[in-house]
Amino acid sequence: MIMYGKKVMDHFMNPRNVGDIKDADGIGEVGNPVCGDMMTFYIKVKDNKLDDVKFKTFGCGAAIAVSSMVSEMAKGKTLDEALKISNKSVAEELGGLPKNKLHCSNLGADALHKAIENYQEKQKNKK
Amino acid sequence: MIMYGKKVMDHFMNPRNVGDIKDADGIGEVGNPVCGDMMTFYIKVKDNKLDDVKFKTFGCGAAIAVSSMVSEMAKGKTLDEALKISNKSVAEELGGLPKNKLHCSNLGADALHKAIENYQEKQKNKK
Amino acid sequence: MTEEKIFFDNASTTRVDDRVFDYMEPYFKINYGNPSSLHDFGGPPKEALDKAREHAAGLIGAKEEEIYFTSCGTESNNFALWGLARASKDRGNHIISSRVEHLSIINPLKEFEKEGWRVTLVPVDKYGFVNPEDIKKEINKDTVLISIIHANNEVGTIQRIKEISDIAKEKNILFHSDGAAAAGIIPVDVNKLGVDSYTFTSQQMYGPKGAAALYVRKGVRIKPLLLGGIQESGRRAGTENVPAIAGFGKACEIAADEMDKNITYISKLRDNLIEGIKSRVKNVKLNGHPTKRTPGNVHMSFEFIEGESILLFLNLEGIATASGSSCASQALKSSHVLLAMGLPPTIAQGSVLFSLGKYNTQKEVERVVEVLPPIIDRLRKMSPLYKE
Amino acid sequence: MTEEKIFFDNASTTRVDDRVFDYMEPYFKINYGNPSSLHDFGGPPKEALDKAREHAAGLIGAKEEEIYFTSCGTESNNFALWGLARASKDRGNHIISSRVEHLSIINPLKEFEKEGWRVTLVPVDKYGFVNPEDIKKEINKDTVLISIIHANNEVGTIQRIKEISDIAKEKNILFHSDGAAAAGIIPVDVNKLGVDSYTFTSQQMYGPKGAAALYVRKGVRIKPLLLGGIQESGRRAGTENVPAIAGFGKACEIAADEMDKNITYISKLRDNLIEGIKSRVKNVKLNGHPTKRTPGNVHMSFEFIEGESILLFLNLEGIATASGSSCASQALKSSHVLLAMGLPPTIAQGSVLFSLGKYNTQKEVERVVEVLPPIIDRLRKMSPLYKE
Ligand SMILES: Cc1ncc(COP(=O)(O)O)c(C=O)c1O
Ligand SMILES: Cc1ncc(COP(=O)(O)O)c(C=O)c1O
Repeated sequence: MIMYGKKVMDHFMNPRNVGDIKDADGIGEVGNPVCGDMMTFYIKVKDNKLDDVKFKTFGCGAAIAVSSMVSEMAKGKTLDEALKISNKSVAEELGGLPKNKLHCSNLGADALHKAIENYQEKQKNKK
Repeated sequence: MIMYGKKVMDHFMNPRNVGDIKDADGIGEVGNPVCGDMMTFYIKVKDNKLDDVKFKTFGCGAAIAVSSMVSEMAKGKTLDEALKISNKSVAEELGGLPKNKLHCSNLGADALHKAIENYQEKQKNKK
Repeated sequence: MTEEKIFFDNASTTRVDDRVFDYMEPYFKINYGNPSSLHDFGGPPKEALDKAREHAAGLIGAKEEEIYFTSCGTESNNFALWGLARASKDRGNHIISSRVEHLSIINPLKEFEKEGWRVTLVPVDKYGFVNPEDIKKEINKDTVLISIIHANNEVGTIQRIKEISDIAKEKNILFHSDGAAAAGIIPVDVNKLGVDSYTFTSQQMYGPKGAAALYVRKGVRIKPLLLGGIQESGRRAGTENVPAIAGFGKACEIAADEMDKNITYISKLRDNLIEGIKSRVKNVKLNGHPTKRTPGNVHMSFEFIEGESILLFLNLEGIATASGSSCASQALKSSHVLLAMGLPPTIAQGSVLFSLGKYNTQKEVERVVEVLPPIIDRLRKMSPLYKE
Repeated sequence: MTEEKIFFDNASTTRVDDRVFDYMEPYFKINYGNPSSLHDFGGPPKEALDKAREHAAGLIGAKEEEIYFTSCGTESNNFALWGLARASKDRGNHIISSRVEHLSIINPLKEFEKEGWRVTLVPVDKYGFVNPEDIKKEINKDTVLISIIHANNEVGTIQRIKEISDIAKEKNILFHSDGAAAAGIIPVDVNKLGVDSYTFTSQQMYGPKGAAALYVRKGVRIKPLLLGGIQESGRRAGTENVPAIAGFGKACEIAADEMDKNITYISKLRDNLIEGIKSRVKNVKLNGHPTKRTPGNVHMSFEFIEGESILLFLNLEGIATASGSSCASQALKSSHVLLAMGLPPTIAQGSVLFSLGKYNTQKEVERVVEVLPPIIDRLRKMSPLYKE
């Protein structure tokens, strides 16, 4: 049986911040359906802070819970703080993940970081 | 479980003609304890007939039952008739033997035949 | 959970039939002897083995002395491959099998390759069928063994075993078939199938875990896998698992008796489930062949979403299913069967296997048909691949 | 039969403990799921496996992740030999074992020889002891594996495993011990014994048939014997026999808890039986070591007569025993253990093994002591070897 903890199950059953942002300031996409999981993160940035974070995820229970947790952890943080969200901290916040699902926590943090980088890239190009 | 039939068990539990004959006319011994079974048959001959037959057996249930059956079959028969007692007929008379015990029926007939031959040998030497 | 739990995962294992359990129960504490013993305690266990052998043979049209009991389907398959191949290694070193075999065939074959054997896995079509002609093409003078699964445990496809065995026979090549997902479920006659050996297992037919069998045609040379005492005529050493084998025998007897009834009943449930889902959910696909499939197999792909998350939501509703998605597999690999059938990765990832059995009911089918659409909907709304 | 039957054949298998049976029962019809399943039906079986692993490890002082469940002692032994030897074959091709191993060691080793391995079976003394020095002498640069039985299943001799494992360790050679007749019966600590792998089995300790284990020390490389799915961390494929493994775990727990009590109780019965027989029957011999033997083992030879016929007469009295005579063996060979100990053939042929267990009583011992002398007498009177 899959050994997801209570917190993982909560985020899986009631994921926070699901959806997309039409006029997102940054978009980050990782994974692909071939390897099982795919996540897209959308961010709105205001005063160097993550004003809004949304995601869409194709994947297993852990992937969905991780996405939800990452979005919640990121919201309101400065970009620098958000970039420090690590897969380890995500797994910890979720109260742990089964060993063979730990890679999912990588994906979540990566997708967020990609979205931030995408935003920063755009800002650079604007200048 | 050992699958001895009713008749085998009867001869094993109540073997006929156990013992030796002090002044036997012929003695036949086959087998040895190394291979598991050993039988000695003793005969008394009168008017070319087996007047008395006795045996001693070291061996398994089948070996004891076979010895008993052979002695019973032989008693009263002429020497020629007795020599015709075959392992097959012994097994049949016993209502069959488990496959891996069939060799025991060989031993019984062989021991009897040896006793008869021993008698015949002696007779020859007397002449 | 308020509602009764629904077990739609009969392909992974089955509930033990009450009659089977009652039959095996005395062999734990009363008739617990060792069947090899010469004393009376050896009697009832020995008789139980004989009876089980009779029923196991009866189920597949074999003779009793052609049945060797093992501990599981995996052991039977390993035994067949190693035993037949090693007994034939003076004749060649080539084995043919398919891409849709169970791992208990695929993984030993990988080991064979490491030991110098050559292995060819023939492809399958989109329904999962092996084309007998493909096998014929691969045969060469070194081919000593062909192994093809009878009914597929994932998508339920039933192979044309007879056509393949005809080819094997013509070329004088041994032919094994893995019938773990077939025997007890669909009619099996090893003589009509023309196989030299055949795997079947208790836990797929309402018998206990821990017992299975390998049929080996009389006269076929096979080396034992487990060596030791001379149990099972010296072909499978080890104290026999008497209660499980007794239960397996009983399960075989019941399966044979009630085969037609079960097939009719379960097929109807299956068709209702397929229709029910199709009528309520868009972008679904039935995997495997529309008709040439085992009675209880409903293997469906739900586009744009991933199987484990469907399975989890169904589980929250008390409904037990399986999935061929990589996330749902302990090895984190998509089902090799689905990939061999050419399913695009997203479709393979979105698959759910509902496997029905004789203890399932129409009410359960209806409940699943009702509960499933909102789950699919919810997950699709979350998916980056889905556009409304 | 009027009297209660007496089971003095606990070395061949044991009655399942009531507590064990009650514990395993729910896994047939209620918690029947497959432990690999992701849904809730997979939960209780998975937990049962975890718990069983904990107790199995606990019984022999191992860590949980060092326990691999198998189907029987024979499988564990075959797994250990093939798995360890094949994983080490780049280092050499020589195996050392002894002449008093169980057939599930001896017969695989014969197969090893056919495959090009060299096998040395060291001799034993009259008590059945392997001399560690004999092993040391046989070690050469190609030696990769030593396998020595812990407690002998026929004569009960307990080997000096620690001394042997010290030698193996010094020479960096893998060391397996077959503990099927030891674990659960005498205290076992794999770390104190210093073994790299260790076989133990359920049906010898009041657990069900169909479950056993191989302990493999962490870090030791071993190849799987059964390949397929990744059950048992990929080292033993096949759907787990959950009820049997659960019962095995319970049996291990009980055995550990009640070890001291059982040893005291059973040893007393054993000694009373030995004394009783010796005082009533002449020309008997206790085989094996007078004190370094397993608590329930009474292996005696009755001169001038043959074991199967003694066994049969005892059976007619409702008393179940075993014999090392060739007639009593299905292969029609005298026990290789007795011959290795140098017993003259007549003595080996006249042997009877009374193996006592926790369900036996002093009353049963007394009954056997009473019933046996006339049987021996009767058979001796029938024997051509006996002179009064
Ligand atoms: C010492 C020993 N090793 C191995 C075995 C083999 O066990 P099984 O027959 O359960 O496979 C036995 C059987 O009783 C045994 O006594
Ligand atoms: C087709 C097929 N073959 C082999 C097996 C292996 O059986 P087991 O896991 O009982 O060893 C299975 C298992 O379910 C199967 O479905």
